[in-house]
Amino acid sequence: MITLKAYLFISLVLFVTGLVVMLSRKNIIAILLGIELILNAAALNFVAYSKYTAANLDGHIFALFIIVIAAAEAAVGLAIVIRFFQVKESVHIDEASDLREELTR
Amino acid sequence: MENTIAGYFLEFEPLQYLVQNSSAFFGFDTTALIGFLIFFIFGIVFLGFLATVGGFGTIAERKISADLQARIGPNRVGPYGAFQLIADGIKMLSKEDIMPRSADKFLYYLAPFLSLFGVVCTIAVIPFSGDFIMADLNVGVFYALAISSIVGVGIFLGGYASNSKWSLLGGMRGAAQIISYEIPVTLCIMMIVVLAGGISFGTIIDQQAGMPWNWYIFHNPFTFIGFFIFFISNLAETNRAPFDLPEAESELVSGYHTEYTGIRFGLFALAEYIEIFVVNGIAVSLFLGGYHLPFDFLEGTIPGNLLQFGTFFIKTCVLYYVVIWIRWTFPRLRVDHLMSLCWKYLTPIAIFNLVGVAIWMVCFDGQSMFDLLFSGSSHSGGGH
Amino acid sequence: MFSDILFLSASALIIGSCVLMMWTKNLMHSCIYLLGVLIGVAGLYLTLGADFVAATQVMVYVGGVVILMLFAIMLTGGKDFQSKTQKILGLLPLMGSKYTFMWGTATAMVFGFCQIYFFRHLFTSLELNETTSNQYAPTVEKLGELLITDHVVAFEISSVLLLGALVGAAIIARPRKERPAFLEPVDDHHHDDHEEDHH
Amino acid sequence: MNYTIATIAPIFLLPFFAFVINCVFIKKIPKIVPWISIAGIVGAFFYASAIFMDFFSVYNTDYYIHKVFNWIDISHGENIFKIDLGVYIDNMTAVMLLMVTGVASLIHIFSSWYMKGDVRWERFFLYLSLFTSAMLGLVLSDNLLSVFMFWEVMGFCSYSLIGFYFEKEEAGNASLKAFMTTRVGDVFFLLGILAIWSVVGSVDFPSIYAAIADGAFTGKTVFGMSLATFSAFCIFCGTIGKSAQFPLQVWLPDAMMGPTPCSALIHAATMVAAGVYLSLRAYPLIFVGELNLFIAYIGGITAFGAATIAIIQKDLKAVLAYSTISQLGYMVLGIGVGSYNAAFMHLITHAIFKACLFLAAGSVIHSYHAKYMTEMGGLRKKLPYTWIAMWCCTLAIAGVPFFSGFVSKDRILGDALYMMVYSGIGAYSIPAILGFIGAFLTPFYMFRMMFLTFHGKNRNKEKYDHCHKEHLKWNQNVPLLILSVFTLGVFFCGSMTGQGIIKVAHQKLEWFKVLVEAPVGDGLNKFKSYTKQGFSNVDTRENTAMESSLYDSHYHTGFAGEGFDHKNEQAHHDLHHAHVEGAVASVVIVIFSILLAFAMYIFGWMNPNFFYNKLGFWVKAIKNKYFFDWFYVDIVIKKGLLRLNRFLSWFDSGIYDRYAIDGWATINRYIFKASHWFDRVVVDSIAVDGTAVGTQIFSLVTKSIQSGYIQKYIIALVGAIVVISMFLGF
Repeated sequence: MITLKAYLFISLVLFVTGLVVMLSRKNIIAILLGIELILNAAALNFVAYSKYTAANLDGHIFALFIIVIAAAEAAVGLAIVIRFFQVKESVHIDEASDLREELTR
Repeated sequence: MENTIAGYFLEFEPLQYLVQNSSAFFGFDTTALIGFLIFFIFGIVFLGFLATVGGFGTIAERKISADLQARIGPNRVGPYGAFQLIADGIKMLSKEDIMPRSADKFLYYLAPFLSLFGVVCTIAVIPFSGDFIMADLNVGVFYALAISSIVGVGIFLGGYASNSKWSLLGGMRGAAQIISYEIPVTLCIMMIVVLAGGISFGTIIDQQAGMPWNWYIFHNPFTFIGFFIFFISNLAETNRAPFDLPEAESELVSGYHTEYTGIRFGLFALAEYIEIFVVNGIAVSLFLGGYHLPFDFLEGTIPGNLLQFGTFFIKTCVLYYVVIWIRWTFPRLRVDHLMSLCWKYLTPIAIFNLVGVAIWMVCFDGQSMFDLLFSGSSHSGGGH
Repeated sequence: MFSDILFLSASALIIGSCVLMMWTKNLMHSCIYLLGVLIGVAGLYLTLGADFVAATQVMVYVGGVVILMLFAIMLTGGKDFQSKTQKILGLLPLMGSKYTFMWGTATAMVFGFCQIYFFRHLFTSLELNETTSNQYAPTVEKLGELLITDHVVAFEISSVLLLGALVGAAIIARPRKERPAFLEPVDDHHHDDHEEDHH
Repeated sequence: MNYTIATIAPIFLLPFFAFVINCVFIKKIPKIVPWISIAGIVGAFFYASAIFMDFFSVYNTDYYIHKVFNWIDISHGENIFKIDLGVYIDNMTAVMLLMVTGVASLIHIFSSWYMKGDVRWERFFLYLSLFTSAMLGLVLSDNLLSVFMFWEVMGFCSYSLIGFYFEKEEAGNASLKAFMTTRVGDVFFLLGILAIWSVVGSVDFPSIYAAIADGAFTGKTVFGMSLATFSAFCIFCGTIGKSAQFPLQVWLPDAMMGPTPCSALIHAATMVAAGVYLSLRAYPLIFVGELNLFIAYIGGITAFGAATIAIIQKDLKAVLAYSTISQLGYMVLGIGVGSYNAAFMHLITHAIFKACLFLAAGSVIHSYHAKYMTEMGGLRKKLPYTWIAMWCCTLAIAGVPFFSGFVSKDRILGDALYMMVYSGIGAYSIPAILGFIGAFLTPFYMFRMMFLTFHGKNRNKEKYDHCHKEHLKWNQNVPLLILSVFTLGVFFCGSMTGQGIIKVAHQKLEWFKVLVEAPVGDGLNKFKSYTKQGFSNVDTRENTAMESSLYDSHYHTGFAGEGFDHKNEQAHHDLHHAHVEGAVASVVIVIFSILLAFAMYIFGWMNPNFFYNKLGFWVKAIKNKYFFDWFYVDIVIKKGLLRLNRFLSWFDSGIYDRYAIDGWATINRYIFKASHWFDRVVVDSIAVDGTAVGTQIFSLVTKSIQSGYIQKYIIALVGAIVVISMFLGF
């Protein structure tokens, strides 16, 4: 039978994949993709725990709100990316460092 | 399992016998396995049926357009050209499969299948008759809405992967259009959900049983307006004229499937024609009483199911005819007009309808106009 | 049995798509693999009996987020880049190489090991009711009730959040030639005009 | 009748809404402003009529409505601080509401004729609406605090309306004088409220009555006098200020600078009557505080003194102003001698006939374009309707039998006579005698006014010819005629004298005496068991069945001093005697007074100037209004207050500024020098700069962490998660 640990394993795979995508890519949109993966991992955990440990549907509610927030985050994030692209003509993540002090070293 | 077609067929004796024997043989309960098999078989059958429907859609398009333009149309293959679809299918399969050199191979191959996948998956929840429904999910309407949005991804990818400017423009237009017009569609469906008190197709259709004045389109003025908004938005979602901007022949050659040939083009075309059938089926289920016959004639028996299937099919085909009729009657819209129609007219009206229906539910306790006019009717539309 | 098949296929889809997502160099492909992941997660929700959440997942992600992502990738070129400052993240791999995969696997192993090792007490102390896991019940009505009773504040706030995101995204992404008005230096001439209008 | 907020509140709110709407429209659509005001007050009149009809149909002294809502509640545990606002309507309030709304409606209607085309005439209606709403709010109020608030709003409206023609310097001065003079009384009034609060813990009337009935005031003293006396005195000082009693009567004659309708409404019918109304509300307190004699003296002196001044006035409105002061003095005298009912009846009757008189005077002044009686004469041919109305009111105020003024005033005089002769308290004789002399003077100056204005020969031919003949007009003289109808005594009393020389059989004609009962003795005890009701509740106080003996048992509610055991046969008998004698005496006095007036001004048997010249000093005193203005301005303010101010100013600049403040400044300067050095050397160079340098060094170390590379932050985040999970896991 499928146990809770199986879901947690899948969730861990999702999380780590998201982490790797976020860390290794230099495109801002790719980082947003990674964030989506991490959010999915969290939502999956919620639903799985809701089924296996609790008798209520609060985990489902949390998953729904995570989806809502992910949608809002994606919309605003991508809008920012497109604006960023209009200004900088690039979506390289290291370009987004205007507020940093210029390092002389 | 209970609300699915597998559950219906598992009640037959031979299959139960098979289940018992195989369980004894394998050593575990094989009910699910047999159900899965039944699903599989029915999936294949349905795919064939849908391909036929889509094929006949192309024939119908050509014959009806010919009729409207006082021509004859295809008339060589079979009686009245009825087998033209077979000839077309053979032609498409035997054509050379061309791919542009600079195209993105993976996406280019994937796009038509995604498009068809979104359409075919929707069929699972369409109720053809009282017992003939693949799966009466308790989130049926929602599921149909969700899974049909994959079509938009397919169209967009098709446009992008071809690496051609016509395709790209068509794909972008298609995706934008589908995303936008999903909003009025969803709001209209919300209206029906508010009336019926559930989002399963079974619940919604059972509320409309009986005479035509129990249909939700005649329930109150808001649903009457809502049906037309739903219908118009569906035209746009399926990229049909006058909203066929993604494949506008005069501007974009052929839109997102410009570069496709052979069976890949065929899959796109098939997806479009099946989608028209599917959304019309949803419209029939939500607004026009679905499969229900007056007086629940012969309900529950196999002849009754066939009659119900016929009812559903005829209603859907009437709407199909209207869709084709519109295509050959109205001119195409401009892109900005298309968007302003959606955001400035259909969406506000749909929101107004939704609020209106909610107020109607509160004020008249869910009774329809006919219940109010001829009080004492046995059917009240309230799902509370 | 049925849900086992579904679980296995969905897990295979997820893991495969995850690996490919890390592996591929093309962002567009990566986004399509993300689509596979999301559909797989929806399948997992189905095995968990969360039909409404699964439908919402497909609706929101596939119908909205992924298409948005595809649009954005297309509008911004869809290339991935190399790190400009090798010195800062010199140890991290470049995209699309074998190193990516290796690094991903290594990170996954380290991180997973950490998590599993440190939380093992929690696993053993949990009271799991895995015996009732095959009882499916419709969740839509209950979810609806919960949303307008216990979680109504969060529900309303999320509606405000979505409205804000909608307006904000529309305003942020709007193409502008000039700098925004509030960034303009204060112009004395403007003041004079204003006063003249008053008189 | 079920009383809810919707049946009571419109009485106050309709004029108030009229005011608010007018505030909006006054600049844009000034034409509709008067009509909105009139609509507001007429609407309030209908609501008030409904309430009055309900009370009249119930016909029970015990019937009242008290509904409250919580305004402030900052109670915390044992410490209770709670203020309720509410509505208290008993029979007196119902009558008062009907009178105020009715008179105000007619005055509004009259104003639409009188003020038309005047400068700022829309603003006049604005003030009028605000004033009316405040007056109605005061009448409806159930507690002294809201009474005080509305009282002040009325004071403001009075101030604005007196100074309505602020281009004239006298008008501005008069408004300031009115405002400042009444303020003296208001301060005492506020003190009185606080004193009552300190005992009762609440300021609504039923609670105060209940507390008095429980004897809460006994034994408490303040400043060496009884607390009841003190608080009653303070409340009564409010009355002195507002009702222009001696010694604060100086503002009312000057208040005639305002437009005549406002004089009719504010300075004759309602605002000045509000002072008497307050004293009536506080009557149990006055009774407990044994302030009756003092009040009787104040009333008697005012009634007599104002009447004497009125005799020689040339200005038409001034005569009416002094007669108003005089009549208010009668009301206060009535309170002093314990005739509660009669005082209130005089308030109502006086409001009606004095409003009518003022309106008639306004009609004359506006038609004739003159305000001095020396220029008038023979106007009855030009202004016939005004003439009729004014005669009715004159007969009423003069105390001619069958008119309302006779009924009410005579009962006050009868009670005064009783207190003088039969009660055995000799001190009451002076107010009583002053009251009777005033009753002699009143017909004389009123008839003089009428003769000079309407009869005899005209004394200014040019203006006389210029004056048009009067026609019946709905907003000019119809209100006057309506008001003059109600000067008939039959509306108020079945018998035409105080205690019934001529009795009418029908019981309900005695309604006024029966319904308004003084809250002393048994009438006070009923408040012991009262309950407040919220506005949402239905009125639950059911009335006990009206007993057939009600007429007899309450017949003598106007009896002087309920405390004097009115069940005593002897006292009852004496009272009858006193009233009969008083009635006979006052009729005789009135006849002589009228004859004197006829002799002087119609037949010319006696020359007024003869007397004028003979009584040298007395006339000089009267001419200078008994030197009150001179006393207040020259003695109190110029010699007293100004000198005090000058001394204080000298003290402030010479002593306080020079030594205290400048000295302190010098000390500070040295301290500042020291601290400046400390600041520069220690704080700046060591602490501040040192911190800055330290921060700089620290930031050089730490800023390399903030690299601006997002992924580096993510790595740090993941590392943190791992560390935290390590802590969580172990």
